[in-house]
Parts: sequence; structure tokens; C-alpha cells
Amino acid sequence: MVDQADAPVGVEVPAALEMHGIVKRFPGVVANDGVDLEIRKGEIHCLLGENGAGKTTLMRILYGLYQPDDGEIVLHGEPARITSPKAALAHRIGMVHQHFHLVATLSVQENIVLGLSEGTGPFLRSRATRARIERLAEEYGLQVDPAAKVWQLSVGQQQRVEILKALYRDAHILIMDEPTSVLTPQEVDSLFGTLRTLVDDGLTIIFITHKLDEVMEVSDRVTVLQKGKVVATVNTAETSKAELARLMVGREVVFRLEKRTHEHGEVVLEVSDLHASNDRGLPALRGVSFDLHESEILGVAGVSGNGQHELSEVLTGLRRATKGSAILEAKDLTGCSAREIADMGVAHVPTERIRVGTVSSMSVRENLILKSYRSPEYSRWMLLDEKAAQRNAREAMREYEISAPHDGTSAGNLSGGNIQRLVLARELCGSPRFIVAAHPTYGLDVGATEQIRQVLLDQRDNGAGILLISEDLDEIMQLSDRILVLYEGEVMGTVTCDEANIDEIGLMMAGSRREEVGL
Amino acid sequence: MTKRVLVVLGILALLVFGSAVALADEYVPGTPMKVGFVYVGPVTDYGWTAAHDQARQICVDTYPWLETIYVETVAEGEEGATIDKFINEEGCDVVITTSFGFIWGTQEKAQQYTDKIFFHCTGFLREPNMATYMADFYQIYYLNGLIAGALTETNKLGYIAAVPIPELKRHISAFAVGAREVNADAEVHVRWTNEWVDPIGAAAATNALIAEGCDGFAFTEDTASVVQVAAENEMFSFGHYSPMYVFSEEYCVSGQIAHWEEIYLDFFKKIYDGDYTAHNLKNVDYWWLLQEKAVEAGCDPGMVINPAFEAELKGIMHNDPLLGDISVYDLVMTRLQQMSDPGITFDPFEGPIYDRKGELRVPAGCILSFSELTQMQWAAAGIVGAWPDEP
Amino acid sequence: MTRPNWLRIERREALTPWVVFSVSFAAIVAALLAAGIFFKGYGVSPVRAYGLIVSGALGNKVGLAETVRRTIPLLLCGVGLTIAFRALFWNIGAEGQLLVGAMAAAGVALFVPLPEVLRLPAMLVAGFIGGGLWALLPAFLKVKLGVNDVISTLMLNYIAAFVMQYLIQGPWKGPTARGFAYTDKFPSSAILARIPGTPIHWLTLILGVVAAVIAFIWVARTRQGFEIRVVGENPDAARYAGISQAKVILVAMLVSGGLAGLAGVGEAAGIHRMLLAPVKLSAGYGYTAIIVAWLARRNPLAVIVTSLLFGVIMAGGDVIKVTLGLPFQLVNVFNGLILFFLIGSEIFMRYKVSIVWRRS
Amino acid sequence: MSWQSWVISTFAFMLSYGTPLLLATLGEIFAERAGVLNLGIEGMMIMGAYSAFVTAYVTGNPWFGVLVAGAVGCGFSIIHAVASITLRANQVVSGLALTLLGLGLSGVLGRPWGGRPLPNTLPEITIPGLSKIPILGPSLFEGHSLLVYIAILLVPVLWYVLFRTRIGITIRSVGEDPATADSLGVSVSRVRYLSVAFGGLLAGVAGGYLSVSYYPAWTEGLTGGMGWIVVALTIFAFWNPGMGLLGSFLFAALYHLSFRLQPWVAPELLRALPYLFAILVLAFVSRGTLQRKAGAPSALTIPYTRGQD
Repeated sequence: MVDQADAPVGVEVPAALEMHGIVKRFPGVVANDGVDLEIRKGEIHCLLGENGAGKTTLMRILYGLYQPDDGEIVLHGEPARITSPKAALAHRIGMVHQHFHLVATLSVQENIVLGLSEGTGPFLRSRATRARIERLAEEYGLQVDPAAKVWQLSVGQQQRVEILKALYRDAHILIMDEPTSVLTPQEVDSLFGTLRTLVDDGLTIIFITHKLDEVMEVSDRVTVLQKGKVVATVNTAETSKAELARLMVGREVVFRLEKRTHEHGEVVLEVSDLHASNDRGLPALRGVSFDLHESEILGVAGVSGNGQHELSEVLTGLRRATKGSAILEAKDLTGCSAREIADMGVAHVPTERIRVGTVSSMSVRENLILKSYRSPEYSRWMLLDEKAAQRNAREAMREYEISAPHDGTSAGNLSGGNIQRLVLARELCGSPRFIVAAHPTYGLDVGATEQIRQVLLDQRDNGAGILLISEDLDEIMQLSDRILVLYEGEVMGTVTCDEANIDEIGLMMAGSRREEVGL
Repeated sequence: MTKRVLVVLGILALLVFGSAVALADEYVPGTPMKVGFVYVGPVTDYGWTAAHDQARQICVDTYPWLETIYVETVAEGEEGATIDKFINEEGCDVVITTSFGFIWGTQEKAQQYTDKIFFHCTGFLREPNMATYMADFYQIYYLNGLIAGALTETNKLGYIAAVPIPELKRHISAFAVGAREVNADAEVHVRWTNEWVDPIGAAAATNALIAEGCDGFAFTEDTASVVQVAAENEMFSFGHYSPMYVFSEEYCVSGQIAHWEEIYLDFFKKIYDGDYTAHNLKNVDYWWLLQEKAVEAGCDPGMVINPAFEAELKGIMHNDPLLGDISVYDLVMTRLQQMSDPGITFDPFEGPIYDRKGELRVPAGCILSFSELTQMQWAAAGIVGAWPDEP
Repeated sequence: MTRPNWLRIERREALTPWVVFSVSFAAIVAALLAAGIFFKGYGVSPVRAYGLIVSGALGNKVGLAETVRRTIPLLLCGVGLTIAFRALFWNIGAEGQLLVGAMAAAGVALFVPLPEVLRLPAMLVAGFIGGGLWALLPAFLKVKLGVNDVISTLMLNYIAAFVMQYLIQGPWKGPTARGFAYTDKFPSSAILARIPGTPIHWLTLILGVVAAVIAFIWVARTRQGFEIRVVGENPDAARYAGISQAKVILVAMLVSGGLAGLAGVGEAAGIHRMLLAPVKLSAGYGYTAIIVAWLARRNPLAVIVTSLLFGVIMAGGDVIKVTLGLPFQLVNVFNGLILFFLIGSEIFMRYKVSIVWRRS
Repeated sequence: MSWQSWVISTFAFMLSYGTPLLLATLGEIFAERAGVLNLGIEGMMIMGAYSAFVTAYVTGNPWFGVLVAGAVGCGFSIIHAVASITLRANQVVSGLALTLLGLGLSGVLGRPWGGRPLPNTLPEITIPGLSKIPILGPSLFEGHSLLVYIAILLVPVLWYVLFRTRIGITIRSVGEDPATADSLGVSVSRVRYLSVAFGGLLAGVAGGYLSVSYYPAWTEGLTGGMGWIVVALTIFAFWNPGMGLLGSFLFAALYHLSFRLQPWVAPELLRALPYLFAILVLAFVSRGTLQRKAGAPSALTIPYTRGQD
């Protein structure tokens, strides 16, 4: 336990913000359990912790979105009661949410002035506003067209709007909630650049993340949260990834699972010249081609929004391909419905396990037969066979260690890890030959992560061909036999895991072809 | 869950079947009488139901032995239940239903409660214990027609009518006959609202007719909407059902007022005296007109013609084959007299009368029989506009 | 939305029938207390008034019969609506579907030459299909074009009413109706039998109860019911599981509208025995049924109870008019009040509302 | 029948009958733009009509009547606001309840007031100069009350407010994405309350116009279903005041023609058209970029609870 006191302090910097003994309870969980936090003026302070450690909750309290059940907030030495975002903004606190808070149908400019009360009465000073936005954009490298409607912007641009929004309200403390999860390495660099200029101009930045590299790269100090408690606050200069990781998970992490290398079997899936459009009707996949073999994990790397999502949907029948084919066992998937594909024994671990993979309000038992409910196994004529479903549930819960009071508990009451186990239990029954796993461990604690990765490796060893889509490069590197990089719907290249190198993959994710990055 | 609900329903069913019909005994003449009125509209409308309810109050004030109860705005299909309540719970001896739509329900109940007396307005079905009645305006519409025909300058008169039933067709034709009598070029333009109470629609219809060039209005709708719109446009109009002089003292010339009490008073008295019983009503059908004072000409009690128009109407002369040269004012008064006298000496539908298709409907020297009047579908000459079921 | 700190509102984990019942009950009591003011205003003791209303609606043959008569259409429409709502389709169109059902039945009754024995069955089938097809229209619009279901179904109610108005004033107007806007009386073979001395057309009542039971089993125990629930609870998961949302919505709406159509057949062939003005044929049953279904928490079996409750409320209106001789408009006021208290009570079902004393 | 007379009567009626529709539609547009569907318009209008008549009758001042009508409509709409915003009740059910309540209450309170003419109604004005224009003059600039022109002037004003001012931005953001508005310190409930109240105000005034100008007397149920037409018109208008004007007047014209054309066309069919239009419009704008540009507010009918986005 590194203590605040014995962290050597140079010049005494006044605290911009202190939070004392913050407690926040939600039904069933204590999200923040007596959290103490001290942020110094002009620093980039990382809040490190796994998903569910309470980082976001703490910041939502600071931003007035939640009211703490206990504890106090001190700003520049003054105790402050922040009852609403309005109050937070009044205290010069700005927040860039992980999921952007932008009104899609409004213009950039309208989004930026939304909620402000400048100008006289209800009237806007459009020209002046526009000028100021352009000035800020210039100053901090956040170029974006003030007149554009937000729904027309790219994700990166939308994040710029978010930052501009905070700056426009001259925030002195800027909270960034996992800002890099949607950016390319290059965009990340320019973001970090922006952050530094901001800090030089005297802003204080609180940076929420669970990525150790980012902490090391950008922060001055780190506060590590674990299960709603602060485990340490340390100077970045005096710590290491390993130490942070230990603080974060509370034990040494095994950074490599043992992976038996062996010969891959014949081709399971043959994708050639696949095209598809996204929800806005714009091309999302442009001629993707690749092979997937038995007993192979093919990792698909890429910044989110570059076609991975569409790829997984096309291969599982949730999205129509506009061109090309995906041959599974001599059958073209692009022509098939989701149901037909599922019946062919294709397993799909969806990106959003809670919103898509399960029905929260229905029982574990029912969720486990979400796809197989029609099979004679679970239904007689039109009627469902509750008994069979129950038996199935009992076995699955035992085999995959799904911890739930009983099989009648509604899925919504399960923890993230257990929900993912539930999904896997359902998808992997009957050992599928082809598995699409999208972000299988996203937001899970280390224990669950390890278990689920192991399950995938076992499936691979049993001969399944697995398409692993993930934004977590570490995961891709660990599990994949080969790595395929997508950029704007095109394959930048494929590398085997032993020749893989994170920097080059990063470049490919940023849009340079494999040959260009000299592999 | 299922079981419990089914049990509950079972019990309900039992109750429905089980409870026997509580039959009160027949009314004894000379004893206090309780009468239940089933109204189709709210007693606060300014037409049909209001008129019936005023009549009811007059009866109560007149006969100390009379007790009444009423239910307003009874939807069609609910009259049966209301009648049941009147008889079983309120112990009514007589039930009065004031809408054509209640006809079948009333008959059904009359057949069920054979010892109670039923009185149905505007209907044509009768039972030994179910009589029918109607106070009709056609004579007055004819009088209004005379005035309108004389006053119109565009020779186009407007008539806003609720629903195309024989009653209204009769009135419109009478109005047209009157207008044509004093003004051969007079046309009566008709618009249907298909609602008995629809002030907004009536106003819209009036506007439409004004646009057609009409400059005077009669109507059948239970609000004063038409009178008001006409007045706004400085055009004359005829009140309907209730005294509408108040709505336009300048432009409301005349109109029709109902006095249902005349019928009710007579009916109740006869029951009280034992003349009418639950066994001899099969052929009792009141068809009361000016002569019986069941209806009155004018837009305010006692005012046949609005004084504001007296002079003008006295100035307009008309040549009548029998009466010779006579002012329209006097003509109206004479006709009123002729139709109010005990021995009626005039009827608006006195032949020869042709319909607008040129077909002879009433041969010279004849008048229409009661059943011809009550089932009238043809449109008199001079009527313009849609005319459903025109023969 | 900002909330005072002393008030804590938490989502309820699970909604127990007990909570639903007690909260709803409390709400209705509160509503009656509020409505009592009006009775006082008219110099009638509320206690006496309510006593009369209950006894008038349940305590005697006539009242009970009226209550049940009102319950029948509410039950049929209500059960149908629970299914539509289960599939996450906001069907506000029961009224229109009811009218179309009535029109279809009337058409068969009056203009289709059929052997006597077949006429009623044919009318019921026609009514079901008519209502069902009318309901499929908005379902298609939603599935194919994403048209807002609340609005489209609402609009279709008016279109149905105008069509009906047109029919009875024009082509279908009965020669024996003496010019009034009615069709002719249905032939005796097209009239639903009633329980003697009451207006209860029992066949429809039975159909309603059976529908409720079957619907319950259908939703809770069958494969298709499973699909309906998945679609209703989480459309994305349904897509993911390969369940066709379109198909489910169409099926649900077909049944939903069909049952409303049956209610229409009941009103036409059981009560009026002819087709007449829409406002006369249905006392807004289709709209009240929305509340009935919503109050039943989308549970078809519970509709049996809630429809009965509103049957009592509607029949109670007669008592207010007849026995108490109060203005009939009070009925609407009461229904309005009761509704507001019920929806007001919703929050106590979805959230546990507690007062916390924070030490300062 | 000269064509002029058709134009004149139709235009004149468009204004006199279209005005209440326009007022109420403008109000509903604001409520729905803020994400609250209010099916209680009929109830608010009839209450407005009732209170306007009584006030005007008692005080002898029709304008005062209109004001009170606005206040009453406003107050009445607050009931819906409390139910659907604070208590997060189902907006459809709450709206239906409001209509029931309005029809009932106005009926009960209005009983003594039936069958009386309103002595002094809203004065009809003639616009000097403009009224001289052939055809348009007599139809548009003569014999209408000032309220008619106020309603029409409201259209550009409200359009500007909705699309060019901070108020508009706030309202639209609350109707599109309340969570975002909230995160920027906009009080979602406050904005929604105000929008609904504004809608109620206009609905009340619309009712008032009916009872002190269009039909200066009290009859229960006098709005005769206008409130539901407004629901249709609001959609037909793409939630845009300008289109609201077009829709209201178009419907008024159709209603007028349903009477003028009665000898040739069945009126029911003409009157069913607006509802048909509303559905067709929806069919066009419910998908794709059109949805973004002209579709319904995304959060319409969805209650907002912080932290559940």
C-alpha cells in the first residue's frame, strides 16, 4: 500500500479537488466505499481500475449525475455540494463521457451552446459563438465544422466536439472517461497532445482508464481503485506497469496463458470479397477476404467502427452482404438467415452480451434456450418443455460455473462475468465448428477473463475455428494464431502471432497496409 | 389464478340466472303515479331533450299525484337496462322513451313487463301496453316557408338538417311548399350534418350555404348555431324547438316551439282516470299539431312573428286564389288560424303538389294521409341538394 | 431530473403480484376519496353513493347484468391488447378494430346468403378476420417502414369510424330504418343468444374467458409465446437469436385485432342486433380496454379481473345517473380521476420510494 | 356558381375554422418536440371553451375570456405533465385520462350555461387596404377576429423560437436526447413541464376561440373531436410550425368543402382524409435520413430517468 505521505513531493501544489469518504450504494452493490481522492492543480491524474471498480461512478458523482450517500467534495479548499451537472459546470468541471452526450439531430454549434446562457435572453450570438469555437479548435487541434449535424460526424470528430463543449464552458477540471477506447493509436497520440497543451494552459485533467500503457504514457499521478475502494495513489514516475497491475487486480497477473501450438486443420470458413453497409447505409466492408481453419483462432484487430461489427453480423446472418461470399462447409452464409446459420452450428458471442446476448428480464433457464427452444429437445408440438429446459440449465450452470441463486433468476440480476458465462454456455453447447467471438472479455474482471479465454482456447484445441474480434490488443496477441487488421472495412493485412509486433499492428489499424509497414 | 377467476365468474353467472325478476303489480287508477323518462340527450341541450324535460316539470307542477324521475344521455342499447332500473328499483308505473333509437328496446321491455305502461316518442311500434306520440312541426315549417319566401332577395333559402329521416324531409318539403307559394322562384338548399347536436358542423354548413348565395335559414339541429351565424351575416333565420329570439332579436323572424306537456298532461290524466291501462294502448298514437297546441309558431312564446319584421311583411303583397290580394303577414296569420281551428280548414300538403322530379305526389283536392306523412321520402319542388333515399 | 435528497427512489428488483394489487387498490381508494368531493358538492354522502354504486353494479340482477355486458367487450379487447403490448406494439387501435369486426359481421349477416346454422359462425370468423386485418395494417407499417404504432393505430380508429358512418348512411342503410342511420335488423339466425332477461350474449362472454386462458398459456408456455416475450422484452436479442420480429408482431397484431373484432361482433349481433353509428355501437370500449390491459400488467388472465373492474365502473355510471340523479358527466370525471390515481401509483410499483433522514 | 365564390368562401372558412386547429397544433408541436405526447388536447380545448365562455359572459369581456381559457388549459395540461414527467406514467393512458376528465368536468360545470347567447363576442376586424384586394380581400382580411391573425403571426415567431433560439435548441435536445441535455445542466423535467404547459395554454386559447368567437355559446362537447384532429395535424406538420399552418388550413378547407360538395361527394370520405394523410406522412419520414431531418422526436413518449441512458 503506497501512502500519500511518503510519496516524495516537490513543490507543494495546492489541491484543485478533494473527495473525502465518498460512499455510493446501488441495489445489491456498493459502487464507492469511502473513496478519498486528491487531485492537484494542473496535473493529469489517472483513475485506474478494472471495469466495475467504481471509477465512472465516482466521476458521475463529481459531475453531479449521482448524489453520494455519504462523503464530501472540496474544490479549491471550499466544500462544494454538486447536485447537478449544471452545478458541476458552474464549478468549472467538465466531463467527456465514454458514450458521447451529443444530440444527433442538432448541429455541432448548437450542441456546444446547448445549456449555456450567453447572449441576451433567448437569442443566440451565432457569429461570435462560431468564431470562438473555431479559435478553440485552432488552439488545441480539434478541427470540426461547427455547422455540421452531429449524426454526420465520425466518432473521432464527435469526441472533439465533446472536448470543445467542455472547453467552451472554460472548464478548469476536465474528466475524460475512457476516451481512447474508440480511437486509432494515431488519434490517441493527437488526443494526448491536446491534453498536454491543456494542462500547460493550467487545466486539471482526470483521466479514467483501465489500460496500463496509457497511464504510464500520459499521467502525472495515478489513483488505483479496486471494488469501490482506493488501493493507492502513486506518482507515475515512481511506479511500473507490473506494480499498477498488481494494485489493480490485487494479485500478480499471469500475462500469458499457455497455448499449445499445433497444425491447423483444413479450411472451415472461406470469406471472399465480402461487402456490406452499416446502419447509415454507408459501405462498412469493402472486399474482405480471408480463410479460417480448424483449430485456429483468427484475431481481428482494429479500432472500433472499422467494420468488425458489420463483419461479425454478416457472418452470423444479422446483416445482409451486398457482395461476396462466406462459404462454411460448402454453404454460403451470406444467403442465410440468422436462424439458419445458428442451426448450422455457428456460435456467436455478441459484442453487447447484456443488450443483445441475453434478455435481462427473462430467467437464466429461458436465456439458455434462447436459440434452441425450437429443437425437439425442448419442445413438444407447440409447447415448451420446462423440465428439459431446467435440466439443461442445471448442467450449464454447473459446467460453466454460472453463479446464480437458481435457474429462475432473471439474467439481469447476474454479474457481467456470469452473464458472459451464460452466453458461452448457450453458444458452445454441441461443440460448434465455427465461433464468432466479439469482445468476449470486455469489461470482465481478471478471473472471468482468464476463464473465458481458456474456454476459447479449449474450443480451438477441440477443432473449432474461431473468429476473435477485440479492441484489446493484448487479448488478440495472446489468443490468436493469426491476426487480421481491418481499417475502414478493408483488410490491411494478416500476420501470424509470432511475427506480430504491436507498433506495426497499430500502424495498420491506422490505415497503412502491411507491405507499407515493412513486414 | 385461472381457477379462482373461473370460480368468480361461475358465481356471477349464478347470480344473473338465480335472482328472479321482481315484478311490481299493475298501476291502480287514482293512486299516486310514478313516471320514468328516458332521455337521449342531456337535459341541458337547447332543443329536444330540454323541451321534454320542461314538459316533465310542468306536469309535476300540475298534477300533485304525479312523481317523475329521469335519466339523461342514455345511449342506444342501454335503454333496456335503464327501463329495468326504473321498474324494478324505482317502481315506476309508466316509462317514457324519447328517441326513435329506443324503439326496439322499449318494445322488448313492454313485452317483458306487460303490466307497465310505455310511451315511445316518434316511433311506429305499439303494444297493448305501449303507445306512441309525436308533436309535429310541418304546419309551422310551412308558415316559416311563407315568411322566408317573401323575405328572400336571392330567392335562395338555406336549410340545415340533422339526419335524412321522413320527419325532416316532411319539414323541409313543407318549408319549400310555403316558400314557393309566395315566391315561385324560391329554392331551398339543404345540407345534412348527420348529427342532432353539432353546433360547429351546423355553423360550417350555414357558411357553405351562405357561399351558395342563400340569405335566409331554417334548420333542424339542437343548438342555436344557425341563428347566430345567420345573424352575424345579417341574414334572417327561424328558431327551432326552443325560444331562440334571445339569440338574435334582430334577425330571428319566427320559428317553432314544442309543448310536449300538452301530450303528457293528457296521457297521464287518462291513465289516472283509468281510461288508459296496460291493455288498451295498441292503437293509441298521439299525432298532435297546432290544433292541439302541442306546437307553437314563433321564436318566442306568444310571438308568432318578430315585430322587427312585421312592417316589412305587411308591405309584401300576395295574390291567393281564395283570399285574393293579401299581405304575407296576414296570410301567415290566416293560415295559422285555419290550422289551429278545431275543424282544420287548411293543410300545407294540399294537392296538387309535385316533387322536384316533376312527379305528382298529391293530386288536386287531396291531402296526405297520416301514414303518407310519416313515411314521406320525396322532396317537394324547389328543394336543392343531396336527398338520401329519394324515390 | 433533480430530486430532493430526502426522497430516495430505487428501482424495484422484482414486481410481486402483492405489490401490484396493494398499490392499485390504494390508488383506487385514494381516487374515490378525491371523487367524493363531487358527491359532497351535490349534497350526497360519498359513503352512501359508493355503497349504492357497488350494490347497484353487483348487488342485483340488472346491475350485475349491465356490469357483465360492459365486461365482455373490455375482456376481448383487453386480452388482445395484452398480446400486442407483450410484443412491444402499442396498439391504441382496438376501437377501430372493434368497429371493423362489427362491419364485417354485419356484412355477413345482411348480405351473404348462407345456411342459417352457418351464419353466426361465419360472422364470428369474419369479425375476427376483419379486426385482424385492420390491425395488420399498422403492424406492416411499423415492420416495413417503422411508422410509430401509437399514432398509426390511433388514426386508423377514425378512418374505421368514418367508413362505418359512410356505410350506414349510404350503401348499407336499411330500408326498414325509416331513414335513420341504421342497417336493417339482423335476421334471427344472425343474433347472438342472450341469457334470458339480461343483455348478456353469453357465447361472446365464454369466448372472452377462453381467449384469456388460451392467451395466457400461449404467451407463457408455447414456442411462439416465447418468441413474443423475447421480442417484447428485447428486440435486439430476438434478432440475435434468429427470431423474426416482423413475424411475431404481425401474428400478435392479427390476434389482438381479431379479438377486438370479436368484441365488435358481440356488440353488433348481441346488443344492437344491427349496425349503427360508431359512437352508439361502442361506448369507447377499445380505448377503455387499453387501460384494462395496461392495468392487468399485460397478463391475459389478470384482464378477466381488470375488465370486470371497469365493467363495474361503467355500470356504476348508471347508478350515478338513475339512482342518485346526478349529472351523467360525473362518470367521465370519476373515470378520469381513477385513471390519474392509477397511473400516479405506477411509480410506486416500478420504484421503491422511501424517505431518508440524512444527518447534516 | 362562380369560381370566385368558391375561393372566397373556402379561404374565409380556412381562417375562421382553421385557427383553433392551428393554435392547438402549434401547442402540441412544442409539447411533442420536448418529447411529451399529449393526447389530452380534446380535454384541454373543451375546458378552455367552457371557461372562456363563462368568463366572457360574466365579465362581458371576450378577450379576458380567452386569457382565462389559456390559463385553464395551461393548468389542465400540468396534470398530464405531473403524471407523465414527474411520475413517469404512460403518456398515452395519461392523455386519454385527461380527455375524459376535461369532457366530464366541462360537462358538469357547464350545465347551467347551455342555451345562452354570448352578448359580446370577439370583435371582427377589417384590415384597411388589404381588404380591398379582389377575392383575397373579402376572404382573408375581412370579418375575422384579431385572434385569427395573432395565431397566424405566431407561426413564424414560434418557428424562429424553435429553430433559431436557445429555447428551441433546449426543447429539441430534450425531445431528442434528454440524457445529453441533462448532462449539460438542462433540467429535462423543467423544459418538458414548460413545453407541455405552453401546449396546454394554446389548446386552451383554441377552445376559447371556439366559444367566444366561432360559436359564441356553450354546448357540452362542443369541440366535437377537434383535439384528435390536432394529434393528426401535428404529425402531418412534421412537428414544424410552418407545416402546422398548412395542415390546419388544408383540413379546414376540406371540412368546408365536405359541406359545399355534399350533393356530389360523401362527406365522411373527405373528412377521413386528414387521418389518412397523417399515416402516409409517417410512412414517408419514419426511416433513414428523413427520420433525422423530419421524423418524430426520438424521445417522444419516453419518460426520462437520470442514469438509465
